Amino acid sequence: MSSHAEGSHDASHHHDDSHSPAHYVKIWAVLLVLLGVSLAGPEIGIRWVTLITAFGIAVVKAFLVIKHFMHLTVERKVAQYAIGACFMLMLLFFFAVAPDVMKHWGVNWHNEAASNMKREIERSEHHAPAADQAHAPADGAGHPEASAPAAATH
Amino acid sequence: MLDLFMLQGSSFAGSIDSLVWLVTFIVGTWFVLVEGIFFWLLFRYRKQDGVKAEYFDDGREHAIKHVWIEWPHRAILALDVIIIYGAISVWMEVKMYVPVTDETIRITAQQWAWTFQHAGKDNKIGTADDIILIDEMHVEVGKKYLFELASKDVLHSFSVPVWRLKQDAIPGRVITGWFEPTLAGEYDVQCAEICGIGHGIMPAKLYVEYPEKHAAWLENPAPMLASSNPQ
Amino acid sequence: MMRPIATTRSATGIPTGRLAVWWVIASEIVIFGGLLGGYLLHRFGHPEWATAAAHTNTMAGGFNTFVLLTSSLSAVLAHAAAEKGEGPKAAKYLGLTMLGGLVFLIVKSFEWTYEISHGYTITANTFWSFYYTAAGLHGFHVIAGMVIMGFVAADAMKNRELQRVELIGIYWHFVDLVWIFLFPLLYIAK
Amino acid sequence: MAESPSHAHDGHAHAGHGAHDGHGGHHEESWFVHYFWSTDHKMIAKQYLVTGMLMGVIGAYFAYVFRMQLAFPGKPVPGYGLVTGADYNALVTNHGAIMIFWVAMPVLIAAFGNYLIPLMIGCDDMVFPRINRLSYQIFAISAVLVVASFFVQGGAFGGAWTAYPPLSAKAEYSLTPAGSSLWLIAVALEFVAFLLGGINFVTTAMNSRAPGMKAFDIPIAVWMIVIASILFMASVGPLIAGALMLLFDQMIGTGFFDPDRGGDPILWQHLFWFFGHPEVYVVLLPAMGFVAEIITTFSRKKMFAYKTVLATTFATGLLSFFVWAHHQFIAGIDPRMANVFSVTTVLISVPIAEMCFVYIATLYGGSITFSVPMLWALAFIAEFLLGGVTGIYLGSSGADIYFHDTYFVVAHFHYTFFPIAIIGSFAGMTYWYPKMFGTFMNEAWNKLHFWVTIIGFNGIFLPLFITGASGDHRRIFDYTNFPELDTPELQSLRVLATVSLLVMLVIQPVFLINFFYSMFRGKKAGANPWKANTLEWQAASPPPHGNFPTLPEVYRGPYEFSVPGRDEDYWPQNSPN
Repeated sequence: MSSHAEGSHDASHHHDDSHSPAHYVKIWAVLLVLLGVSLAGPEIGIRWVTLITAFGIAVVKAFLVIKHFMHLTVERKVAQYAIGACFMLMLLFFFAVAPDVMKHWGVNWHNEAASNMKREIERSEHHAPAADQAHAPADGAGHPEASAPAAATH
Repeated sequence: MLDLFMLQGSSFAGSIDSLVWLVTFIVGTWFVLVEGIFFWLLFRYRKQDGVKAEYFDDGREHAIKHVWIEWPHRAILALDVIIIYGAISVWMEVKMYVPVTDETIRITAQQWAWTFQHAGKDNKIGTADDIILIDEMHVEVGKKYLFELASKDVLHSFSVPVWRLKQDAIPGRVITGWFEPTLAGEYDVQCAEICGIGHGIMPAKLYVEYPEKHAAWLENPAPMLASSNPQ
Repeated sequence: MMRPIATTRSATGIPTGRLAVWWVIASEIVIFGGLLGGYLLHRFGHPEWATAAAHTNTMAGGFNTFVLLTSSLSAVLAHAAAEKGEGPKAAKYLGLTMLGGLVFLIVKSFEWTYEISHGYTITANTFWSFYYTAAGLHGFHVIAGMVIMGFVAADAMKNRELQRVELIGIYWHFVDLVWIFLFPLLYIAK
Repeated sequence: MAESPSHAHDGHAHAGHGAHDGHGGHHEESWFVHYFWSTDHKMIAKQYLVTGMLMGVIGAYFAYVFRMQLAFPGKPVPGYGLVTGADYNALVTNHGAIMIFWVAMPVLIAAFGNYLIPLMIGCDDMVFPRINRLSYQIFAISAVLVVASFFVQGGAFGGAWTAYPPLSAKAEYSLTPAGSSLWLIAVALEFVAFLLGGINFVTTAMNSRAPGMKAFDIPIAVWMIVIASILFMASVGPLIAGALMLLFDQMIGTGFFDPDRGGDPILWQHLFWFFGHPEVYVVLLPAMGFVAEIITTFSRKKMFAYKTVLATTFATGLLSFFVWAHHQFIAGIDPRMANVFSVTTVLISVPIAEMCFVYIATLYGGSITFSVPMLWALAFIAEFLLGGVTGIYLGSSGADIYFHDTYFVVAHFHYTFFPIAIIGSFAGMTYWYPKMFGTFMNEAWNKLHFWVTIIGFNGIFLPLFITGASGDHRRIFDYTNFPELDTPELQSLRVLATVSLLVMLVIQPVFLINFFYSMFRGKKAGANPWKANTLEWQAASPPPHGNFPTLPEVYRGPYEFSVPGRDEDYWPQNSPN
């Protein structure tokens, strides 16, 4: 059930090349490249590209850090199982709670407050002047919003 | 088992009680059986001078385990499946499958009172002739009702023990359910989810009337609570 | 303070300190998991929050990611130096890591002041509540990590308790990991 | 500003300030250091035990007050005065919270965990003594905070120990602005204390075993406490995040759980119960561990199917993460999810039932002496069976529609919590008392205390099963408002329950006096008064600092009783022949 690749099973870190400073700098460089890609991807604006670049690469970066920096993959099985189990529990929690919190209607119930909020905000967006709309570049240049922040209701 | 303690006032009360009987029967026999064996072992193997305790090597332990642990284990698993089947079928009948209903009632809970919006003579909710009463609900025996439950502030729970009906009211949500009263009379509505200091003092009155009396009530829906004469 | 013999034993083959840090990381995963899980559930439930999320400063987030990744590099270089027994060198790298944490916090403080002054406060709407709570809890963990790293670096300077350099390194990489997931969730999901 | 409930991190990488105070010997410790600033796991255990017992007295006092209000509604309660709706809610809320977080967990996990783990696995102390001391100090602060929440403006928090928002989130609904936040910070600090403590327990038990002690030579009590700590650490996280969100809702005005602002009260319920259900197994397992030690010692018999006990414990622990929403069947979750959780909840009865069968099978072929610890351990099994059995009613979703939030539920979880927290603790205290204090408690007074407590306990909760089935709802402070519940028969049952509580409370000072008196005047007890095999009985009573003159080696399992061909009917783990 270990959620990480089967690293070499030597708990003691003898000095093979995987521990030399040069190796770490190489991994760091790869991480920076991935960061660049994950920043560039969303600018294209295509939804699935953003998904792949931003979140997919985050998982790859996470794996690189876990394997090369934290050496979890070469750690004893019991530590890997503990970390993996806790991560699985969070997935369990997410998918078990999703039908109630993520969705706003189900068998014999309807989360009206959430649906009203969505309709209210979408309506307020159509009327708000199109000029300063969300897709203006996010940093710095956005001048103060004409209306109060999007959904401050009270 | 519940019918010993509480009247059965709605159509699905019977199926909930039969489920409770099923669980009582299965679980009761196991309880009596295990406690019996437990106390018998205590008596049989109490310390007697000159008698040493036994030592089970792996072979003997395995033999005992096979008979006294694995078989009960399988039996419990099988009985659990029966209980699960019973529980889910009752749950779907009461909470998931809503039959075609004759009338709708809108129930709103708030800190420390219930508001019931009856459909009125035109039998349609949301029209001018709706009858809105505080802490008082009038229904007709034998009619299927759809209720829409909502809360204005905190969590409450619409609970009618006689009907075996209980559903939490969540602020921001409208939760629907159904009931069909089968027993005329005056019953209690209780709040079953803590809702602040008035949680204990927000009962409501439930009048389940025969058709002609219900029709009479529809004519002049004066709140019954105001008048002192109980039905 | 005489250390108990218990600490020296290692029936699992993992030194006691590192085993404890793995358990700390496991309990932190469930804490951040709960918070980010709640956030994700609400983001999927409320696509309209994207307009609010549009006002987050992606460049600042990106730069902070670069800063944390670099500080992770210096943390692991500190660990490599500590393994070779070079305490002062490890302490220097730990100092660099702490500097990275400081830069991260400074960039974040500018970012937050800009956003708060523009009315996007924690009570503006629930997106901003999650934004400040998640980034705030992460920031708190960065500060806590830097404090402990200060002590470990002080010891490492005198070539003492060098195994702790690796331990605080693992914790720091975890804090970097949380940011690696926090960055796309808060800054890119627009 | 409110203390941030997140981690106090200075303990993380156990940053010592270097061994600056040199070779701090423990012989010339001042009185204050010995009792209040000690890093010895045995002294920290006693600190937890005494704090737990003190909070137990407070929790029992709350129970006395609100049970008197239920039996004699409207009449001022002697020793408290008139109980209003707000008072009642605050008393019930804090009775629940204190009994679980400040009595069951400290006594069962922290006190016995701290005392037994190093001794039973044959090492001199916990791996991180200073973090151990820090965890008690954070725990003591949380205990002070929860008691202080009664004396703040607006009174103590009254929204049930589950603290469901919006009632707990908004002061205008709960009317206890300061009480709610103080209560929440106290609970969050208690979690931090047990996270630090838990990490100490798990690391010590995993790494510091005596040489020769293989995994299956570890006594079941240690296994249980370690698995309980792991369950706690893996389940409390989301609730710590939830507590932070709720604290911001209360104090800053964010809208995490406010439906009008995009939040969702159901999210808190899931965060709470994801922790809530593993939590009840967190307190159950240590009690099961003590019972295992005691029934084997007093029936002079090997633990039946040691590996099965471990297997069922792991199965129960794992399954406990899949059952939490049975607390929310009718609380507004999607009915389809209720079916899933009903299946897992009914199935979790299988491993627990099997564990109880294995315990009972241990008695088969034994030579049982009914000493006081054995009486408590046997009472645990007998009472817990009824608690477990009545859980099936609540686990099957169909029946839970009626039973949810009635006194049937209250009676069910008292038939599980009382054996765990009270009977389990008394079993542990009377069994390890000779080891902790080097003297015996008075046997006769203890037997009187046992019988009166057990009879009193059954007298309280058997009637409550009936009132619950008759429709009595929870947390209602005056049933006269409900005609169906205001009947003489139900009221007489409530009075019977209250009288039984009074009987049970009256006998408790007998134990307390016996407990503190015997420390100084009790009959001296040797190192191994019960002739048991586990390592703590091979050390002196009470064990000196460092526990063993020379740390023991282990040659066999902990339950080699009545081995054929030996004259002695016990075989200590560390004796070579």
